[in-house]
Amino acid sequence: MTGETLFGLSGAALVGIGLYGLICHPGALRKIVAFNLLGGGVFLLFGVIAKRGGGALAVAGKGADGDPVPQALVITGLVVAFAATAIAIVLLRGLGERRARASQKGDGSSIQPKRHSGGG
Amino acid sequence: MSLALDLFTLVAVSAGALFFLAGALGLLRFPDTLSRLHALTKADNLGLGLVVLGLLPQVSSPLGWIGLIAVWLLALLSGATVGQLLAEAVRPPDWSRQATRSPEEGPPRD
Amino acid sequence: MSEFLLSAAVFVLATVALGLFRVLRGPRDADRMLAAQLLGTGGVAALLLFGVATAQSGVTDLAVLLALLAAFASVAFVTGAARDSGDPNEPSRDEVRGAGDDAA
Amino acid sequence: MTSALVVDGLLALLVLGLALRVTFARTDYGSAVGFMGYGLLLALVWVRLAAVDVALTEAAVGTGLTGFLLLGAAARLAPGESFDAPGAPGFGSRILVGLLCGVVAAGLGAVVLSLPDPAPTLAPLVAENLPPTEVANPITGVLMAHRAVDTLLETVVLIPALIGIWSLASDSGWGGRPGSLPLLRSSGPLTLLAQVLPPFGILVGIHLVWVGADEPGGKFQGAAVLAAMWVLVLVAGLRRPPAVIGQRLRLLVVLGPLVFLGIGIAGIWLARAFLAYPEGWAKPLILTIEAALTLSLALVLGMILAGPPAVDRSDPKVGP
Repeated sequence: MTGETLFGLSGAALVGIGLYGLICHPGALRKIVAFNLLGGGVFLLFGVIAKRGGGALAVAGKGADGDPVPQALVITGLVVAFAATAIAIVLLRGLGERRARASQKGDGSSIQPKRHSGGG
Repeated sequence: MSLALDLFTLVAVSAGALFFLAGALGLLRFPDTLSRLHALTKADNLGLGLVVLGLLPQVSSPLGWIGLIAVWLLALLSGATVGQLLAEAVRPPDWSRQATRSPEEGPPRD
Repeated sequence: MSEFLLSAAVFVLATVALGLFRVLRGPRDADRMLAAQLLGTGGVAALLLFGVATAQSGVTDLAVLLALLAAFASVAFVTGAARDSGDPNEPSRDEVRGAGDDAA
Repeated sequence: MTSALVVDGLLALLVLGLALRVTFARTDYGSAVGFMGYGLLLALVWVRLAAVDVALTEAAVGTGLTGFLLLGAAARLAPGESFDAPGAPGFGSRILVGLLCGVVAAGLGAVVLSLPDPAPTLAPLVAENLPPTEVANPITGVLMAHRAVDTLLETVVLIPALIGIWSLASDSGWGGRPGSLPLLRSSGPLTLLAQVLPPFGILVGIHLVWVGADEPGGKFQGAAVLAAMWVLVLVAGLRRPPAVIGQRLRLLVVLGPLVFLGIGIAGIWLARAFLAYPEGWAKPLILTIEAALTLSLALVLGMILAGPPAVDRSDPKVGP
């Protein structure tokens, strides 16, 4: 058992955990979090493959001893995941505001505190 | 000389690790949020500081020293201000009147 | 020497894991954040320890970055904690999340 | 090397434990806090996997910025439904989903255990073709020279994200200043932090971009740090986010991709291919692109955190 295998198995388990949360959790924010957990697992699998493919660069001299192509892909993936998460959260907040406004219109005894329209 | 430096590293890093242990135990065992905050700042400032101090002889480049010291200074700065902010946030509004009673007020949040 | 530094990293990580039980127990959100904060500093310490032990380049940069972001994250937390402690302007402190929503 | 393996094992256990905690936390807030810890540990795992570049990105973008968004959302949204809420899957179907997810994880685990040996790799190719790019960090070489089209698209993808967020503004709010950032009651410590930390942060950000050519670091990491510092200043109320209608803001947002595209198109004549660099000019051109991109990326990331424009309600409260 090497460190890489250990992290590879953790990555596989993280994918399972994230998938479970994504499917089973009714809360939308939690689904977003689970999506990020799942992404972390996938990136970790990539990282293990990159580490196993390394070595040649270490021989060549400078730099990290991993395959830089998957690593560069993971960096790209992290940024794209952030963009997706940001949009999802803005959508979610817009939805929450709409809902609060609707329930305030419907009956005054809403449990939502005074929530501002528009920006918040 | 190098033996003495290694010994210095050994002692300082061990002391730092002990402060981390103390911080974690305090976080677990102390009864209320503010005293837990107190325990945490010990691990933050002293634990990390001693570890950094101990690692200095093991790094040869001056740039490495600057980096290590910068880590500690940043941790000190953010630890101090964040401790204030957190304490302000968890302090009940009528803190001065409650100070004689147990600060852990209200039902558990969760 | 590197063997000792690695064991020290293990020790620090283990104590941080111990502190993480506070995340489970709470009871307040602030307690959870304290545990995350301990994880932050402990993580930085462990990172420095095994970074120096394996002589990896760029590890101090990462540690500086983490120390910076720890402060940033705590500020993000305090925005949420404002509702935990109750804003004096709000009618009741038990009134659901979102009470810290002033001045959005 | 046994204690190295112990470090790895402990890290893996902590990551898995926190992932479980994040999934099963009762409150959204606890989940978000757990997620930040998870990201931090993942960054340590990346260091153990000899990918410090990825560790920096994970810490800055995956943990810092995403965590900020999640914490902000968890603090303001109504409490999300817990597992027991109506509409949640029943016990039986949860077991079933759990089993199926276990099968997926086990399948991936089996793949990990049966990876070919020796591993297929592009590393020798990269190492061979690194000298013409004149940068010593192989990842920067891949991002900026070998797979430059990908990198162009990836920087451009953040701009549609920003446009998407802006277009979710309410009609009355359009054109105004972003209004999603939490604004704290001004307090001494916060002001101090927002005044003292950003100079260090800007230094660290520029340092990360600069060393990115030869050592771990790069534009995304640097830009994320710059954006975090900017947002810190905004949250403390020392400055206000710019109105999205502003011409200067929009120009700066597209500056980086424009420079990248311009140099790439110029490459068609100067180096006979789109996004190719003329011989001997690779490094200065890469540095120019990185500098322009860093500025734009920092701005875009900061504006993404600041959210859609809103009606300016906070006027009397803001101000230094």
